[in-house]
Amino acid sequence: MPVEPVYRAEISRVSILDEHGRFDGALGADLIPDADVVALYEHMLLCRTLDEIAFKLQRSGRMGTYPQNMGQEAASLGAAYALDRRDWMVTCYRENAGLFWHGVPPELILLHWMGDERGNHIPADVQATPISIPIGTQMLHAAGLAWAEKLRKTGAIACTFFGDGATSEGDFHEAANFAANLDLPVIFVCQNNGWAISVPSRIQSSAPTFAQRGLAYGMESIQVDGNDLFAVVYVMRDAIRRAREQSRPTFIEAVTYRLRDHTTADDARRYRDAEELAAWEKRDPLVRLRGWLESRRLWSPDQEAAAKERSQSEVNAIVARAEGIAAPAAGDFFNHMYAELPDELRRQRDTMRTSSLGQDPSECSREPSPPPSPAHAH
Amino acid sequence: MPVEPVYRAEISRVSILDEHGRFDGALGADLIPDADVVALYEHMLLCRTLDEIAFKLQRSGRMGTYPQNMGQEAASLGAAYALDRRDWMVTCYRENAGLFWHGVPPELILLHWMGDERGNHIPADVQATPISIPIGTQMLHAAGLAWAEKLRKTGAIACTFFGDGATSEGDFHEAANFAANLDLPVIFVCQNNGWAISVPSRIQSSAPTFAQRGLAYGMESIQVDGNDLFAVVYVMRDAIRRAREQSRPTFIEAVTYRLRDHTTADDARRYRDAEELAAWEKRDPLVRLRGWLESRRLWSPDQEAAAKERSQSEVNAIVARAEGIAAPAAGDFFNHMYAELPDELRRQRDTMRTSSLGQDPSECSREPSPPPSPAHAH
Amino acid sequence: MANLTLVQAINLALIQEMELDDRVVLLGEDIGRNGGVFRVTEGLWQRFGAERVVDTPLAESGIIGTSIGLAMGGMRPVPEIQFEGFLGPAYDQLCSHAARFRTRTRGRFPMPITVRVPVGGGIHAPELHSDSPESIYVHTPGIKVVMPASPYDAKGLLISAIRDPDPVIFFEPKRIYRAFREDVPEDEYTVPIGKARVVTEGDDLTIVSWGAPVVDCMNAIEAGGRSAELIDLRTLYPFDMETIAASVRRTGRVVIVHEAPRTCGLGAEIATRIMEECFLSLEAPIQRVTGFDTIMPYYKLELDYLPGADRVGRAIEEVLAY
Amino acid sequence: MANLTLVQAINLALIQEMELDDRVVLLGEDIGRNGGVFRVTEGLWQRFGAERVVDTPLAESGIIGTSIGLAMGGMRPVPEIQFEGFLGPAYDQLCSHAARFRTRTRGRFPMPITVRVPVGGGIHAPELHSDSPESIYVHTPGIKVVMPASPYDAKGLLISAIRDPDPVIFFEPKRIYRAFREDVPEDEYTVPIGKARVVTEGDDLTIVSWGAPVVDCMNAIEAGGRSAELIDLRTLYPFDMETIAASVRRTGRVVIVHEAPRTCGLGAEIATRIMEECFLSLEAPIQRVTGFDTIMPYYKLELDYLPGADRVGRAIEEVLAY
Ligand SMILES: Cc1ncc(C[n+]2csc(CCOP(=O)(O)OP(=O)(O)O)c2C)c(N)n1
Ligand SMILES: Cc1ncc(C[n+]2csc(CCOP(=O)(O)OP(=O)(O)O)c2C)c(N)n1
Ligand SMILES: [Mg+2]
Ligand SMILES: [Mg+2]
Repeated sequence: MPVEPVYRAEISRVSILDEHGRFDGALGADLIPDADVVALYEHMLLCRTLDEIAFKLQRSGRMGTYPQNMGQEAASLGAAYALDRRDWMVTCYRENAGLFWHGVPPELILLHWMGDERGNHIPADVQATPISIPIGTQMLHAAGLAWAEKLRKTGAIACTFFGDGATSEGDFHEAANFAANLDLPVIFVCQNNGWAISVPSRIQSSAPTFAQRGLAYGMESIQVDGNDLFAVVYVMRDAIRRAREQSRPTFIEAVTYRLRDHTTADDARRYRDAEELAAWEKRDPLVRLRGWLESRRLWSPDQEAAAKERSQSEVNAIVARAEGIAAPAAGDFFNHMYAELPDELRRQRDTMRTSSLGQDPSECSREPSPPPSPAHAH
Repeated sequence: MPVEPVYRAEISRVSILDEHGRFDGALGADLIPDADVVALYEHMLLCRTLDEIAFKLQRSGRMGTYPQNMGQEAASLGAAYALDRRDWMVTCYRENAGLFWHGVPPELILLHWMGDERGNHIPADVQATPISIPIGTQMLHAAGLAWAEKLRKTGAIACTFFGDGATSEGDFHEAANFAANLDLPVIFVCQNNGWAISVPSRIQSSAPTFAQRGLAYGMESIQVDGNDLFAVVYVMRDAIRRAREQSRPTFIEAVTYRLRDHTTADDARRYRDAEELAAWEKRDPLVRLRGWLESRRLWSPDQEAAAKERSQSEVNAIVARAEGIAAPAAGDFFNHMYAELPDELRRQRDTMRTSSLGQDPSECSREPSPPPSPAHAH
Repeated sequence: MANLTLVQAINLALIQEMELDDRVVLLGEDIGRNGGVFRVTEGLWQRFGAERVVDTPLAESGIIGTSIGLAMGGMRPVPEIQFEGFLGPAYDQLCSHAARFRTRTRGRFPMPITVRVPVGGGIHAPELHSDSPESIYVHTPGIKVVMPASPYDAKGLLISAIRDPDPVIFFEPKRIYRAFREDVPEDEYTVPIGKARVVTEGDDLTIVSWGAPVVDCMNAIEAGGRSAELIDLRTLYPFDMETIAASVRRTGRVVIVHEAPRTCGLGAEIATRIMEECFLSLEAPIQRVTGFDTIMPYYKLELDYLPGADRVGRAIEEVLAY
Repeated sequence: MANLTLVQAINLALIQEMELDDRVVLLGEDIGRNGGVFRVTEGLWQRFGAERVVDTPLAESGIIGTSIGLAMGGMRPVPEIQFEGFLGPAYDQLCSHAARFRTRTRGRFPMPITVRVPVGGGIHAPELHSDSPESIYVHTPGIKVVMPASPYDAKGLLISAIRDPDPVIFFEPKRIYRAFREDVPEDEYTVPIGKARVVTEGDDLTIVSWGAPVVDCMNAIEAGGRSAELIDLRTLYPFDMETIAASVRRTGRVVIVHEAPRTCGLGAEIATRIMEECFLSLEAPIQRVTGFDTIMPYYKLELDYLPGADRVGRAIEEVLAY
């Protein structure tokens, strides 16, 4: 045959609890125990409260640039819920909800945005990498982590998160390609929130879906309503099985939306239509989940009020912990450059205030400041 | 619907003249005038002769490392035949056949492998970029060239060639993504020859085809028998139409095979099975085309013998031209660093033989050596 | 004559070069409708259209790699890399390709590309948004490197860079984007690439700096009251050794100030060149006041890292006391 | 004790470290069945299997980026980059990530990665196969840079690098891969990172070099008959200033020799450090014999570019004549 089909593929989209409150019992029943849904909702509330307070901290000069997560809580949280504690979360900066659930102390994330590297000192028993600022770079680290776990036969896997914009970077491609061809147990979750700062997602991909990026690698690929916690858990479970049992990767496009500015340094009104925003406000994952809970009498206005209050005071405590960590000592950035400080660096450190040539002794601190030992998040 | 298809795709494979000599009249008739098929076959013969002689030049120390093209002549030649002279060819190093057809003087390619940059001075009226050694880097240049032609509304397009290995590089991904999302008139031709030096193509992609790489970008994508000149011309014409009329890119996987070592520095017996090689020798594009010509009485053993002799003497002349170009002057590498040589570089050049500090005048040549002015290839 | 910030001066230069030469196209992330994250390209998308002010996919290698193709195809691309930290993914296309195309093709494919990049620390930015990688590119043959320290120079140097037939990295010190204003002619003018600027004349010592630290040097001189000749290098490659050497032969004492890490920074090259060319004039070791051989810290400590006026002042006293 | 080439010494070190520590895994292009394009990993795939000697997809950023993940996951990856020119695509993962992970996580994620890279010119290779980019990485905080010039050092330094808890770029001067043999102990031993080697002792001048040019310096000294102290730096960051300064304080005259381009090369840093620390001992300007500020030419002219024994010899005479 002169023209002969040699490959066929299809991308599906999964939705369980849609924006109108319709719930698919076939897929959704018994997916998450009711008590867990309540806990997950409360966690989302906490994260949203933290998000709002972080915004205010930035505006009042108590924190640097901060990227609000609002509207995207369901995707990373659903993923974290489906993962084991032993699995790695390798994220960028819009996965607070999932990271906190996975065990990253929220005050560390605040500390990071307060301009302090100690915010990246993830506790040793939490399998997460720090927030990744340079776009598209962390997926390779996830592939390598998954590879290490495979070599060490621990059964653990890695799950990495990134935006629609990140899929344009070459490193995304290399990560997916390594994962597919070397059979690495890693899950790629793309949070397609419609925008990369001011650039709409169609500039990142003019294809009908981002999910089809995965087809290039012969990878199992799927699109999911990223504002639907149930659907996210559903596709994650499938991907986790594939990773753990077959050591094969999965690409998940979670369709969601950034309800706020890109960061506190941005003004989205310069480039985004009010109608688009309004349409997505109706798809808010919190509102949706609350509706589901209420319709099942698992949640009441009183509970809501109480939970909000709890969130508020919990976040206040988190902020207090973050702000309570004393500033690092002058010259602390010399420490941890290497396992052992080379002589020349020691000289630079010890004379940083007194001499450009370095013949003089220093007034600066010589010892590394210890990482903060934060209380755990949940 | 909770699980709903949102995208479907299919990759086809095109073959017109297959390895058993079967010819598909529906697609193949009137595709290439008989006289052109003869000319194309003779051109392939010339290229293969040059390839063999280049190998010998390397073995006898008259040339540096050289990558033989043998077995892959049809893909780049079919593409070049379908392109206009105004279109750009942006290649790596296994596209001699196409480059020579497009107008690149063969002695320049030899000069390049003889360790002389002047082999990259493509004549001003030839739309080709020099051989690209660093893998995967040239496709972005092709995308940019296509973009420039689009901005300048010339109607010209770009066609870029690369190997199966090259599709693993992040730059491939970025080039394809720019082309798809910015609507650039560029054609991506992947010569999947089964190997990247010693690494089999399944390490580059574990998917059933390389063609499906293009699906990631929503790009028209197709697989073709790369040893079938007719089929290559067929898919190229389609891609050229899409580029010129719709300013849309196409991804073409040309399935072929490297019949020799990766380069003269390689020994493929270390990693390749003899049976695999034997199977592919039967699919040799030259043998196949000659069979077709003979079956149509367009070619005879006498013509073959005469053409071989012509090739031989033509290649001898090419080699003589390449070897006849005097070595560049000492220090020639300073020239062309910038449009105007900065003072410090002038000082380095003028004292390169006499002084490490550069206070002394030089014995070195000061003027740039002119590029060779070679006779054209066809 | 208008009283402009550095950002405004660059914006004006871009407008004027785009008006003058329709081969000039801008490409980058968020430079279109949004006018750039620092608003450097504010209004240009509206004025010149989406064909000439192009929001690209989020891919720095792609931005530089397609700029190479655009240049080969007869355009004069002016790509923006959003922060100097994101030159990293573009390193290969910039240093192995843009820098080499002219010479590897013996002049057949010149590369008239101007890569605009905000650079340096001091604005409380997140990680990889505050580095000073200029020495890397100074060490890379085939590229010119420019860094203005004033609005006037920014406009004139950017116009020179865009017109230059070779690739230029145009570093924009973000700390002083809006720090002060200066009279900038409305007409087009050029400041030549390769020429330093003597900011203040003086007899006791020579200070060489570039970018935002030039302002720190001015403050240190004012505070210390010494007669210092301050040279703003402006072009980092090829740099103006003539002006430096003439000054050092007169003063015999030198302080070099830069934000980049010390080891193998451009300060080392300048110091070595001074030693090579003014050996007998030197009355004291040359002092370097620089960033340290550490990662630029997160912002709580960034002022510790940056060579501020204090450290410059101490170096001046040290070199004079020798 | 075996009489080995540099390639063989490296091969032996890899075998021994892999035997000793099963966290050590090799990854790269063509390193498996084929044993590497220079045959450095010859026999290892057969010996340790495809799980520990891994042919990766053709993607350098992927090789370094996954090495970072492997290191975080408790392994000790030893990636190979096939030629120094292909460090370019890996630049960002190497310099913005591997180099920074320890410090940005305050020690939580150390990066015990050893990146093996053949380096330098002189083997008639095609473009981007003959460069000397070491200064770029010396300037990049958070990385250690090592370059042996002899089989003995190659084995001992590679073992140190693999055991080092920080990222090390291990440059292998390909020109001398098989140029000569040396007695190399069969047992494991380490050569410390950060310590130079005094190759020949001497009184009239100090020569500092590293990698393949060390051999050119030896030839120049032999030909010229001067009493030169030749220091093979071996570790380029952090480099052994103590040994250099001690020698220069005795000789007062210095020649520095490297293949990399001159401007902002490591030679500049060493010269500046000598001036800072031995100012009063210096009796002549320090001479640099280096590659030029040009693209490394194609091979017809590569010997013009490389600092051969002739140029070193002339510099010796020049610095002594001053
Ligand atoms: C390599 C790199 N290039 C550019 C930037 C600047 N930048 C920060 S966020 C961003 C957009 C990211 O978009 P996306 O990946 O969709 O994530 P989102 O912010 O929408 O969650 C850009 C361009 C960066 N941080 N890193
Ligand atoms: C960026 C880069 N990495 C590595 C190499 C070394 N190298 C040269 S050719 C080659 C294999 C290329 O394979 P492929 O793209 O399939 O092309 P083929 O040689 O099979 O035509 C490699 C790894 C290179 N030239 N450039
Ligand atoms: Mg986004
Ligand atoms: Mg191949």
